[in-house]
Amino acid sequence: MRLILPIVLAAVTVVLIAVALTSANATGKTVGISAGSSFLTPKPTTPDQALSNLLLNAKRRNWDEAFNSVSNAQSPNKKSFIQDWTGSYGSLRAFSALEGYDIRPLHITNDEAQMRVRLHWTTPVGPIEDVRDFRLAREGEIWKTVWPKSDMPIVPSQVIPVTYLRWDLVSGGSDDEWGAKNIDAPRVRIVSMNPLDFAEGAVVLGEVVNEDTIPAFVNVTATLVDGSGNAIDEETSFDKIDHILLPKQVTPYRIDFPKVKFKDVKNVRMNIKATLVPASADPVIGVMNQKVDPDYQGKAVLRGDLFNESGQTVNIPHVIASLYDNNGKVLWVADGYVERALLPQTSAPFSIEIPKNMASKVQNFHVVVNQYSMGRN
Amino acid sequence: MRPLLRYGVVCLALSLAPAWAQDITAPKSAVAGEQVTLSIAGSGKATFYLIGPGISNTHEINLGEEIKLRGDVLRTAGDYQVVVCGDPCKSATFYVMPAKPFSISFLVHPSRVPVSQSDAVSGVAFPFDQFHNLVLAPVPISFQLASGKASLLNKTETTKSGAAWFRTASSKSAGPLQVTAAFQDISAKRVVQQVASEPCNLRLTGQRNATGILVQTEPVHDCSGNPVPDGTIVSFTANAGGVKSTVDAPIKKGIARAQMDANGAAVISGASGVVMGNELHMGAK
Amino acid sequence: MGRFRLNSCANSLIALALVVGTQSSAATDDAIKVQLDAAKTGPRAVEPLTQKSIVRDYRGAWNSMAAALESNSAQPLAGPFTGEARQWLGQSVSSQQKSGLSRRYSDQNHKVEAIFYAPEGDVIELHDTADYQLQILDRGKVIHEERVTAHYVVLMTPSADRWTVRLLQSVPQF
Amino acid sequence: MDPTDYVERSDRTVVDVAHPYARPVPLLAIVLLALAIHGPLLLMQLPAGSYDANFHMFFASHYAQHWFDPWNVKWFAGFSQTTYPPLTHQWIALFSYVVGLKMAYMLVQLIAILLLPVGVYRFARIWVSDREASYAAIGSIFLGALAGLVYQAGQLATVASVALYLNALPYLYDWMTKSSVRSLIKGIVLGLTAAAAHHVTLIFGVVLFAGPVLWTAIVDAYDGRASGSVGGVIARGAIFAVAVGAGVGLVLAPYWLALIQHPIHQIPIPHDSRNNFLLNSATAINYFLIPYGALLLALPFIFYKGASSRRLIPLLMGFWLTMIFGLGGTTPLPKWLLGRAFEVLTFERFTFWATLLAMPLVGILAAELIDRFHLKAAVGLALAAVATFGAALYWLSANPFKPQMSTDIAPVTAFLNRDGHDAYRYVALGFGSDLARVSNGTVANSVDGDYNSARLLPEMTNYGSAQLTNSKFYGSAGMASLRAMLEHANRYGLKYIFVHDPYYEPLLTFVGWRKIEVFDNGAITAWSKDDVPPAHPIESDAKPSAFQGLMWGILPVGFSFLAILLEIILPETRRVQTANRVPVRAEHSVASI
Repeated sequence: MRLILPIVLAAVTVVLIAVALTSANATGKTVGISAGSSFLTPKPTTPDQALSNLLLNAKRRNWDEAFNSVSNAQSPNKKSFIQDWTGSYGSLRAFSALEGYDIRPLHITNDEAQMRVRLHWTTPVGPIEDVRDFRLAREGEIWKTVWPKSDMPIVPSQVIPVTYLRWDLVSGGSDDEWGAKNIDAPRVRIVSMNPLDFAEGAVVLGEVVNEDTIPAFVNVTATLVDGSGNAIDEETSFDKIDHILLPKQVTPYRIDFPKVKFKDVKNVRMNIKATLVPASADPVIGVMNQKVDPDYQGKAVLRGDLFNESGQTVNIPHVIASLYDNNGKVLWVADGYVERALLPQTSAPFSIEIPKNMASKVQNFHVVVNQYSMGRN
Repeated sequence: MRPLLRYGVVCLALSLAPAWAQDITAPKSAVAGEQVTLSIAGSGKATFYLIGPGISNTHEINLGEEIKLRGDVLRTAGDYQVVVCGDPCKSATFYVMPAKPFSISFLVHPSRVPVSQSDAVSGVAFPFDQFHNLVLAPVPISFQLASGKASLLNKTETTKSGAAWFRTASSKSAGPLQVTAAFQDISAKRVVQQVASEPCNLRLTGQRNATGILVQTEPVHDCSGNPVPDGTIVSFTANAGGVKSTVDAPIKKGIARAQMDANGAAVISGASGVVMGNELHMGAK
Repeated sequence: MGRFRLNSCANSLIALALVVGTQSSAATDDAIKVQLDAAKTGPRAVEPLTQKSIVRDYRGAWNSMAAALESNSAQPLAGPFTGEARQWLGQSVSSQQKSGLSRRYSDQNHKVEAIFYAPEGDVIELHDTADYQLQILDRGKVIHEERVTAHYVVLMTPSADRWTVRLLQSVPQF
Repeated sequence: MDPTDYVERSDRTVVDVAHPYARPVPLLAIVLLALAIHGPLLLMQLPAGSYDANFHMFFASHYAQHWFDPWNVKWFAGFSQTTYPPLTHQWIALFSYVVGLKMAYMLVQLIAILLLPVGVYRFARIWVSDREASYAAIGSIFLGALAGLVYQAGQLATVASVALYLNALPYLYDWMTKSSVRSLIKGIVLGLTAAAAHHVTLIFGVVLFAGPVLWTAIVDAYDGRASGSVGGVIARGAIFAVAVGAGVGLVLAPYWLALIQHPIHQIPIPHDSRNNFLLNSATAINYFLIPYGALLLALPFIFYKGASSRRLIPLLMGFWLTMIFGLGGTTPLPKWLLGRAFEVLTFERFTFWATLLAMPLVGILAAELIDRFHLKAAVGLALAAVATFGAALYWLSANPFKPQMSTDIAPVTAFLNRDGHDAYRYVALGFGSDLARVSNGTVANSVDGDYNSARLLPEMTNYGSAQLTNSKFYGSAGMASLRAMLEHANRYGLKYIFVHDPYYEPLLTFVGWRKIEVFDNGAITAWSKDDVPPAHPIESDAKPSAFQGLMWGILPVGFSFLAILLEIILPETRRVQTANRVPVRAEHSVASI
């Protein structure tokens, strides 16, 4: 007993550990900083394993180990390799963390492999999926990933003259005399509203214009009312709107009501709230080369390039588009965040997916660009 | 049971109250901020209560003596209840009326108004005394509106139940509109910004440069000739071979300009609000 | 956070008791009857939805005032009152706290007439003929009770989510 | 009859040992040692920066102000504090009237720490001699797991509860083996007091701590070392269990009612203690290496010695099972045995319990080493203990999971407390455990909170993330939860958001919040949304009745007073110490003489 029991317990422990290691999802979810390294890294004897090792190390930000699994380690320097993963200039990628990935082989030979990876990023503005193709090459017994050269734009030094235009707001104290604060809220108007059922819920979408001569901070709220006059749900335009509207500017808006169908709705109560805010007329971002194209999966996407006409870096651009039918009615409002920062006088591509059932009806579109610039919002 | 008993006792006391109430002599009404003298008949000690808007006092008093209520405890207009509890309690009520007008609360709308709009500007005035009580007695309020040196309105309205109001049109030229409500030497001033209406006759010009086409408007005015405020968005659209490029550019110093990325032949248009500008046909580079 | 003191606990217990007491004795929102007549209002007509809001919020204001003056707590005044009304009611509460007095309003009926509604809808003037039972209490003991018919001039202004009472001034008559 | 006597008869011999280490270390000296080690650290308020300390102080603060009303509106738009046993919080609340909230926390933590070696000593004596038990008690003061729980995790209730529980179990043993009614009463009251401090400890303690005690009592009865039969022992164990079960049902009735009404259906929240430690070095260090420390060197001895005696096998099995649980997802056993509860529990406490269960065996090891190597062994053991404790303290600042540096929350609370800002609800992002400090400093209410089990708002329970303030650490789930809450800001009167991590700024910008103020040179920013109406109370069926509030305010703390009273009026009968007769292991005694 003196020896048997310890041996049995030790053996059972080892077996249990082995079972845990061989079971699915062994890595589990990590909370907080994805730190530390694995005690057991499998040897990259297959393209799949090699890419998995690279992605796991990238996920855990073990840059040394990740860079070691790159084939052409001389070609990209380590700094640009890391920058590819971590982003730069306060872009959305710089705020993101790799949360997961799905690897799919496209083409594998004895010495080369082409893999397609769906990267799942967590970002401050919600989860983002990024599809990326990787090339791997065999080096002796192991496989390594061939890392492409970075295509980050290089901005030459230059001076860009700017005529600043901004509105400041002076608000008096809370004990001001009644009537002394006679500044009205900006005058804004909902120019169109289109309720429709979509996927797993109801959607209200349209456009809003600022009819005033000062900037407005706008939020659109919609309340769905049933036949008895009771509110079924109330939602806001949230991030499907450009909240700061300069005079005469138009923005699309979309309000989603998950798990509601319009057959249960008698009435939609719209409420637009506009407030005075300090605002700037810069930066001006042009939306160039807009066209609808199919993507690699055959889905229709609205593509184009954002061009930063100003002299300041836009860290996170957000593209919102109204899609119109041939009568000029807003069919859908789609949006997407651009992962790369928009440096002064440079372009960055964007693409927004158009729902399958609407792609054929879209005749025209209106794209607006919302933006987050560090320290200026 | 106890509340019922208490209610009975109070009712009994109240039924006796009128006889005692006559022992408290109070003015029927007083003026806010002014002293009031009460006299309470009887002898011996009693507890004196004063309950009114913003005040709730209790004192030990000698019955038969006059009680002077300082003006600073009677600043708020309204009804004041005096209760004197010897054995039993007696009560009386008096009103404090607002003093003479001291200030005017003046609400003017809107704060920004397009030029040449009828019934676009309105205002309401409420006269208050120095203790912020609404003066309900009729007060003639003089409303004056002036845009630059031109007077738009000068009329007097007498308050009804404490309120007087006006409504009028905006002038034809942009700029500040001074709005004043006055009574004797008291006045309240507000400013309404009169702004240009919709842009009128938007004209575009463009020229090719190294990176594409630089397009800009001529100075943008409304139909009365007022310059449209800076910051107003002009949307430029370039169509080149089925590919569209757009730039929302703000007017700066009267002109909006944008750099369009188009190498081939392009048709460029511009719009601000509901107003469309001319089309520019630019040849290929 | 600083240290807690025994008296703060005692105060909180007393406050709790008062609130419980208030809840049991003060008139509930629905028990206050408010009738609004907006037939002769000018220069702007009172919209039906606004009429509903005015009735709801004026009733709420009286309920809060009654609660504040009975429990001697300024907290209920925070939402429904603003400006001068809030100020003198706050003074009333603190004054009552010092003197140990309190007021109890019950069985309230309000006949309200909208007299003036500003062209831009940013202020409404009401004349309220209020009828209620008033008790004045000294440290919980009723020292005076009467049925009161009072006249109030009221100014209400819209705020973020409701109409708030800016002026509540009693007058001998309209 | 003293339990150690049985051991003497079975595999020990009594020898007359003259060397100075042969005597048990007096309990008072052990308690003073614990005071000397942990007292200064607590006076320095070292645990104030731990994960849960502010949470405990927040609960205590509510009891200090609303003793009989467990409904707290400051978090989650209203939640019931009956979802967490109140004893430690109520004691903090009581002490806070005298020494302030933070020092009250330190004081209650100190009491728990001082009770722990006493409990380990008494618990160990079920199996080992007084001397070995005294070494076990000393060892418990230096446990890396204890340091981790106290100074890093701030698990006050776990420490307090297990300390009380260890003190209660010897009474259970005495009751089962000697039919002592006095022990029955004291055991029940102490058991209920332990339950009032922490429910999870009680539930798992039944299997992991009480199980070995029951098994040992049965072995003793079977071997004729206990009065009565095996059936009698089992019957008495059952009586104790029924009494404690009924008592816990009563004392924590509002807790059970809350749990029945709202079972924990929320999406599981990831926790690193559930991971496979072999796949992440940082997790392995944090949850295995540091908590065990030098104890890992003793593992072979623990297994060997534990298996060497029929009386020690229950203890060994208890230790092994608890250790396996402490390994989280490194083995599948916890998940198999716990099912869905695996996703709700955190497992660092099991490692702590495992180290406590190992202490009696470590006590034997220490005694044997000292008997053989005298001063060298004593020095070596002391160094190992100090190194274990020191490494745990070093890990406080070296580990990648360390709580953030304390934030200056004064401008935030000042903002909330002025100009009617408290009429709205708020969220503080990137504040970590300082969220509770913000809540303590203001009368304003939040939709967030730092206690997962009390969350009922669907925006928080549907996504598999914990606090909104830590949203980013929960990845997409956390950000989805935050987005859902921001989408319904108007519903909850959520107008103000304080940001202590620029990570959240892009989201706030895009969804319609505006930066309105900057505090602490930009370290914290305040954001607002203009169209949010003032907050109104959110109706909840989780609000406990006034009667439940009364029970909650009286029974848990009442039983702790009763336990103190019983220790005073029914003191433990002193066992007769025989001078110069110290039990040591037979086989080693030859070598040590």
